[in-house]
Amino acid sequence: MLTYIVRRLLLMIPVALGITLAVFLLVRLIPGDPARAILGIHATPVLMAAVRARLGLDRGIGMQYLLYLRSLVQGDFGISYYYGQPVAQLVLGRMVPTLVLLLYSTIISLVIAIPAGILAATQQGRGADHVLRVVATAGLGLPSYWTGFILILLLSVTFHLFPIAGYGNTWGARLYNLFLPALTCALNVAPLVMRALRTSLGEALGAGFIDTARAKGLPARAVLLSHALRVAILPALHVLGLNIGFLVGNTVLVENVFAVPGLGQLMISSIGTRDYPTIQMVTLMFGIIVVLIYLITDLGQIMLDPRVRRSEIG
Amino acid sequence: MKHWPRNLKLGLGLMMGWVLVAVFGPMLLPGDPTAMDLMHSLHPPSLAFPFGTDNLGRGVFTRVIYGTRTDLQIALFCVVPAFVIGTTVGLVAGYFGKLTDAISMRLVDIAVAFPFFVAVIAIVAVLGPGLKNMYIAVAAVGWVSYARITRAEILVVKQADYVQAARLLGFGNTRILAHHILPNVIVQAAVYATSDAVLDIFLGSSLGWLGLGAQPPLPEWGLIIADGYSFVSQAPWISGFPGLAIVLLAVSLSLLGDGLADALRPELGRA
Amino acid sequence: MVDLLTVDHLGIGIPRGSNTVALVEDVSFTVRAGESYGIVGESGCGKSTTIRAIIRLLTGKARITRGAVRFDGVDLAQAKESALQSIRGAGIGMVFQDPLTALNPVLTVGRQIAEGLRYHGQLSAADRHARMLEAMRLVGLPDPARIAASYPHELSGGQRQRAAIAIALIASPRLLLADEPTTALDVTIQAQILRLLSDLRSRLGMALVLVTHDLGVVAQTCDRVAVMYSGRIVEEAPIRRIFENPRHPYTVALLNSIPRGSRAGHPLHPIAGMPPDPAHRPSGCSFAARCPNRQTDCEAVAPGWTPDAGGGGFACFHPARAHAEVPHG
Amino acid sequence: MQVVAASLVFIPLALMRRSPMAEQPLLSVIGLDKYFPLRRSLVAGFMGQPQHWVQAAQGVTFTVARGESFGLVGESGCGKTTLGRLVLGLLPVDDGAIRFDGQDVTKVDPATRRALRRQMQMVFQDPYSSLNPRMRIGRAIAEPLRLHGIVPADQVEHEVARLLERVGLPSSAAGRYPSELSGGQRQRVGIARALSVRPKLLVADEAVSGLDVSVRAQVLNLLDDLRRDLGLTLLFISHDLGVIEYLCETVGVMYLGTMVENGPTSQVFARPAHPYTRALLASIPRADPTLAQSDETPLAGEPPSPVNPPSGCPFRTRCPDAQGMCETSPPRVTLPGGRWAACHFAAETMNAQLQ
Amino acid sequence: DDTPKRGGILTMARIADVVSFEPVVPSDNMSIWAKLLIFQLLVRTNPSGDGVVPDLATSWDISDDKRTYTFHLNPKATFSDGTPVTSEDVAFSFGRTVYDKDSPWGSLFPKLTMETPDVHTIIFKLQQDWAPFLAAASLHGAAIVPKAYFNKVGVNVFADKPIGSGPFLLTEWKKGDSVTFGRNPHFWDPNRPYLDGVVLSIVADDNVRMLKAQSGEIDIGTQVPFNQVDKLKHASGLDIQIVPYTRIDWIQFNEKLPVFQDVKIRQAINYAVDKEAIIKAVLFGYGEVPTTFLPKMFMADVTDKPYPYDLAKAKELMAASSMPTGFTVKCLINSGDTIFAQVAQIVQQMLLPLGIKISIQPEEGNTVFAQTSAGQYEMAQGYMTSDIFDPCELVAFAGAGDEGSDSVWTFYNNPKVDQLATAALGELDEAKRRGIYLDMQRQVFADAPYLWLYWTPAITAMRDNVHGFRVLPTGNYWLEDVWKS
Ligand SMILES: Nc1ncnc2c1ncn2[C@@H]1O[C@H](COP(=O)(O)OP(=O)(O)OP(=O)(O)O)[C@@H](O)[C@H]1O
Ligand SMILES: Nc1ncnc2c1ncn2[C@@H]1O[C@H](COP(=O)(O)OP(=O)(O)OP(=O)(O)O)[C@@H](O)[C@H]1O
Ligand SMILES: [Mg+2]
Ligand SMILES: [Mg+2]
Repeated sequence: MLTYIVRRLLLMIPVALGITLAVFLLVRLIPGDPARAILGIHATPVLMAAVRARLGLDRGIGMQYLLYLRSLVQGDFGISYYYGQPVAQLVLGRMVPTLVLLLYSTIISLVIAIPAGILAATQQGRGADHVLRVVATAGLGLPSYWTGFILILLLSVTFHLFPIAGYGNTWGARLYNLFLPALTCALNVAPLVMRALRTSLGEALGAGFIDTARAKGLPARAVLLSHALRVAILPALHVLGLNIGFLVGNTVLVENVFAVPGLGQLMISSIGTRDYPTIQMVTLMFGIIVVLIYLITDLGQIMLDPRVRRSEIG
Repeated sequence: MKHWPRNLKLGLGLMMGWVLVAVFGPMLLPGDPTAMDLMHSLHPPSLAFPFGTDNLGRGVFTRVIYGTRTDLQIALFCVVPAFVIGTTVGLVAGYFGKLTDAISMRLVDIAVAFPFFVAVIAIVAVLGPGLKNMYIAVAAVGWVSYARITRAEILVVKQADYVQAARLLGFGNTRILAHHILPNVIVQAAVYATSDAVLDIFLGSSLGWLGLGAQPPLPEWGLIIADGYSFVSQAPWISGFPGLAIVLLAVSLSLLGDGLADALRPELGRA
Repeated sequence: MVDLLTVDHLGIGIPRGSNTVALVEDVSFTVRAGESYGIVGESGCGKSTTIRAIIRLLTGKARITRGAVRFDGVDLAQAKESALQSIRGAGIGMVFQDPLTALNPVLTVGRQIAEGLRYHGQLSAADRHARMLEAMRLVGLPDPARIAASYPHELSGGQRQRAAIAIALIASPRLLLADEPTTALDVTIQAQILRLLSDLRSRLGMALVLVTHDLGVVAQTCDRVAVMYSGRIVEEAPIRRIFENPRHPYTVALLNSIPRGSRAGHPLHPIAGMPPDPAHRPSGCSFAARCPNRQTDCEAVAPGWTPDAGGGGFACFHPARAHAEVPHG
Repeated sequence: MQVVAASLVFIPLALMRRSPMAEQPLLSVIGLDKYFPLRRSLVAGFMGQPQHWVQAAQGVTFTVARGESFGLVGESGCGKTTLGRLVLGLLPVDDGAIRFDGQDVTKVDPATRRALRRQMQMVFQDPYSSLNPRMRIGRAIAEPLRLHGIVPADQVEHEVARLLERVGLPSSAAGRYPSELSGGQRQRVGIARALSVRPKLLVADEAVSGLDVSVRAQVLNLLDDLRRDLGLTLLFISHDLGVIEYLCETVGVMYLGTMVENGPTSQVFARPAHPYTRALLASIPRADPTLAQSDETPLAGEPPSPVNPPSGCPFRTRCPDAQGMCETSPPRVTLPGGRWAACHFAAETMNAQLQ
Repeated sequence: DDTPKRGGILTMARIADVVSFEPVVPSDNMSIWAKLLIFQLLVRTNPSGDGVVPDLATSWDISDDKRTYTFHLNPKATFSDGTPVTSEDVAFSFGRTVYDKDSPWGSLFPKLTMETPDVHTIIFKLQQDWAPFLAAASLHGAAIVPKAYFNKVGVNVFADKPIGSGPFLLTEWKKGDSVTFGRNPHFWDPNRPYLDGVVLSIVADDNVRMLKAQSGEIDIGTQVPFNQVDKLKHASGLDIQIVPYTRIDWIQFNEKLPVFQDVKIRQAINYAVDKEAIIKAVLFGYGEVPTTFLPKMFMADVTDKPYPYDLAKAKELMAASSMPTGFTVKCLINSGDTIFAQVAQIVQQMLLPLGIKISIQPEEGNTVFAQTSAGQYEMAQGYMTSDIFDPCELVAFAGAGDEGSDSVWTFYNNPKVDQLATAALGELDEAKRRGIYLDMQRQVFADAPYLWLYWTPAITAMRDNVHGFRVLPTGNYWLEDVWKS
């Protein structure tokens, strides 16, 4: 297991390098001048040249990348052009809300998707199945900022069940505050998981081992939960893992609506201010989050699936 | 045709309906989707304005109908390039394996590491807002899924006896790829494309909201929703109807996808 | 011997559109306690459907349309799900065709075997574990403790099939239904499994219904055998009679298509044509179209059951000639 | 056609020295080795852990005469398919030679190999995966005809109908998709497709294992007819001894990547010389209830892992007669009747069968 | 009950985060308005936006030649770390504002010298006549910081952990989420502030910010979207405060383009656009048609309405122009700005009768700014607000052609305007100065380098238990008088 993780982490190195290069180039291609953004309306050519020199923007782009890599290795992510502070400090502070939001919405997705998937799979082709599928598709297609706001109107404004937006100071308050944003994200992801589960559970229920389980005289519930679901959950989790990128992207929007001080909000605002070091690190962090989540889901898969366990780790 | 699964027939029918709306709807409607009438702003739905009007007095109905064109276009232009690039890469990587495979899969790994949405936002920020740049951004990152799907399928199909048979019969690689492998792997990608299209419409409307996607006054559902967003409680019809349209299109597409998947199963399975 | 299982005019159908397609029609047979009963026939003739119907584990939308399945005096065809649950496993054990898919890939083999006891009787976990090891030893699985902790994919085909048999046996059923238990296996392993089934039967006094398409397997394992064709039993007889004096032309044809020895001595006589689609069975004898003995009456009505002296019977108007006496060899 | 295999000498060098004028075998396989690398992790590679190999073929040697039907038997996983694929050139060999029609196909240039390969075709075990599900039967058969210009373009359709007829299918089948055919019918299509390029050698890998008894009989008869009518040579791979006994004049018995016994089928089956062959024959359920069930106890245990084959005789771990000397490699014992077996006690075992 | 009560935390939601508490540099409103809670100025803008009132300086003397300004500092004034405020600190702070190389404010001040005869007195000696000196002294960029602390920690730390003598002190800054202020225990007035603290949280989404105000999750929501004002006015427990604010919005023309060198075309456009209609449709009536190129502020009081909606006249001008049949032009707008997107679409329609076809080019905000300030645009969205009440800052920025900004990069350059602007700076007589500015504003308006659209007020939603809150014309708010009941 350990060697497997080590191997996966080693494989991440070229990927991480690729990410840094892509991020670096991408950010440099954004039109607009950070010097001007920093100085605002008071920009004069002299002031701007000074700022550029201070930021190292006057060097060749290759050199800039090498310098960037060198400082990355040293754990130095640069100083935010906008806030004038170490980016690392700024970005790391924003990771927590985003990670919490991600985890939270993953849990909510599963809480929604698993029963719905079970219902749809066991009722396949019947009324409940059709209704669930239409609802799921609707959840998939609607923009999350809009559903988020509708949820606020419904659950916060009309029924006063949740705070409207914000993050909160204590963990309790945060979990309470983040419920709606997490739900909003989950509404986009749960349908994907539900559909995957519906298919895989449908398949699992038709598999030979289900007959074996029933032939043992197990009650229907035990057959469903401890046999069919155990197997069917794996592809569903795989789909969840594959769509983490989508979920992560979604947080960008949702954080904006719900005023969650996370990476997504930071990303949008630093694109606005051409805060290169910040954009670089945010995107890098997003990349790392996604890669790590892939790793985690793969590990989860391995833990849950003895078939992969051996072939992958061997 | 008579053996087509019900989902497929339904999905195709609905999609055909959408295409008809997109093609003929604007011809049948007298109104201009961008013409403002400041005297009639924020009218609730009525006979004259079936879906009401927005704050600039434009008929939401007219805009939604015209928007069908834009949104079908988004679905098409986002999906097709990603599909073509992705399946080609997947095909080549999966079939030839070795170095080609290793290189393209590392590329895929990198592209996958960027959350799709984040990457699209970043790229659009680089290229400038607008649908055209959104298409470019989606193509730049969206091919990855197709490449993965196709490659995974190929690795299976490549081993199939009928491909081995084709080799034995002395067919060249191109022929085997085009006639024996492609038709059998493309389907999974096509099924995925239907759900990808839903995702792209979602993306389009979100980018519209961030001001990076379609630009006013272009009638586009996501943009109409965004326009109506600030009026949700006052004039819910502005964002409600295009929202409904998105849901309906999404349902049509997913029926089509499910139908395609159903249609292909019995053929592959053991009859 | 007592009748343990009586299948009585069983019909199984599947709804298609507004009508029902009959997969199995009018199947009757009896299995006595401790007996070994074989069902043979080509692929698709309804063997699996028939024995799945016995413990009501039909696939898809297939349903019992008529008839009764009496086990121990209970009509399983009418029984409630709860009643079935207590009979499955404890009264009737079943081994499914494919050992690869018959085991849950994500659960340990031991757990899957022991699980059968959980809902039958009140054994403690330790007792269940002991019984599990015992059952594994019984089916000849080496090193039970290790194998119990393994996952199915870590076992060979033969080991998996043995595990599947252990699952079926753990609650000591009086009847074992085995659906092609050896088709997926190597011959040497097949021989092991067949030997095992015979041993178990004589040791535990358990009745066996063995479904197969391999006449060789039936010949070595069963006391009586039913030949199915297109959803019906066309002939039933004690094992030797079937091989030595087959009466139904289909049985004759089936025996003729088995390669025995080298080509020179035994030319193969395949049956021309294909069995009818269950949805479009002819009104007369289903085999008529392929039958060398076919006459006009065959196509008009389906032949009824003709019992013969040896306790079996056949459904044919123009059967093969009966030998006066079964020769001994 | 009478078979000459019995007169061949089973020594590779001698075999190669034979003048080409003499009845040269169509196929001779000499000392063929094939090992598959077992996947290992990157880290393990870094750490210098040894690479494991699956032994799929080891020193396999045999010849198939023109027009002969050679049967290859053995348990699942012993390397039969691998051997078939090696012969067809679908897998690269690690060592050894495969002479087809006098040329070593492992050493020819790719173009020649492509041409040679067309003379060897394959009928696959699984009739469901051997046909492209999205290609009509007619096209599947016409494609090679057209591509290689085997018949003039305007006669392709006619040829397709002829081939279909040859394998006992109506010409209307050309318009169907594989999913519309039964297993036996598909298998015939596979045969027709293989015949389309007019091969000399047909490798049938478990070509009838998936079929019903009656359909199997049809296909067996068909293969036999083809062999007689077209002079085809057949390499028939199966684990069904009944079928081999019926169809093949010569048989090779494989165990764990090695060939353990080879000779005329009737003799081998009547008096097996290798204990594994003996066990195999004893395991066949005979469709005759009057035959007392063989009292030979079935082989104990499972076949050993090909990753870790036993030293010496690969069969010794399951062999009832194994002795200390079996830990050294068994000799190839040449037996009367053009037979050999790889066992120290081959002669004794064979003679014991006489009683 | 009108007597202020002590206690309570005021929560206020704004659309963006503070960038920095560096006292001089930041020019974004979120930073400016937040820093004014912790720093004192020498003097500050009065609520009516036409003069100054005491802050750190309790009184001041102006010499007759108006070249010497003597400020008397509040002796009780103390920084939140307990050190008293001295004239030394004032001189240090002003020194940075006036002379520092990073300071953008140098041009607001004349050449001057500072003297600190005692700890509570500071004297500014101007080297030239400089009418707006008091206004300049009220600039947020001239906030008073403790010299010793500043020099000790350096500008970067100070920007993150500032110390001032204002009513509040910074207690926590959760970037991207909220800025929290506590009461300054050393504030010179022991009775004030009434509040125990202030939380400025960030809620970028307009809808959500208003819902939070409505539900009482926050006390004050700034920047009420225009379309919600009427609705919120009727919301229970909520007061909507609408006050004049120094902001003007426009679409600017790039005069490097030949078409826009033609004043007739610029005027025609100004006539052709019905600003009333825009204000009604987009701002829901919460705006005014500007009568001058400056925001609605001190001395920006041209009362003749120069460009009423008059399509006939516009057509006439157009016909007489260099492009009588019209032309096609691109207009850069900020892609995230939904209000302006609507305005642009309306303008687009309204100019069609003149044959002017606008293609709207939305770009991400920074790109708009970058392209505009580089002069690479044809038409562009723009707006400005003033940091001080005196027009001199904006006149230099948006009217004078010889200053750094080339009249907001319109490249509008009328020597007469420049001349008047310079004259106004040195004109010490207020009436005369007003006259000069009036002339100048009329001139700029006649030259029409912009399409002026509207003046907008500051609209704030606040709970009805919040008392004493008022947004000043400069956009900021002093919270020491605010209390909650
Ligand atoms: N759930 C079902 N839905 C539709 N058709 C079914 C179903 N179950 C069985 N059948 C059909 O019923 C017929 C009998 O099938 P069954 O599996 O009983 O045959 P079998 O004799 O066991 O064949 P095999 O030897 O191939 O296992 C077949 O034609 C099969 O296609
Ligand atoms: N491509 C491959 N990579 C690694 N190992 C392989 C590969 N192909 C076959 N093997 C291994 O080589 C051995 C021989 O396999 P092969 O398929 O030739 O056996 P077989 O005799 O045809 O078996 P069966 O009767 O099951 O078809 C097996 O252990 C198999 O797992
Ligand atoms: Mg069956
Ligand atoms: Mg094989």
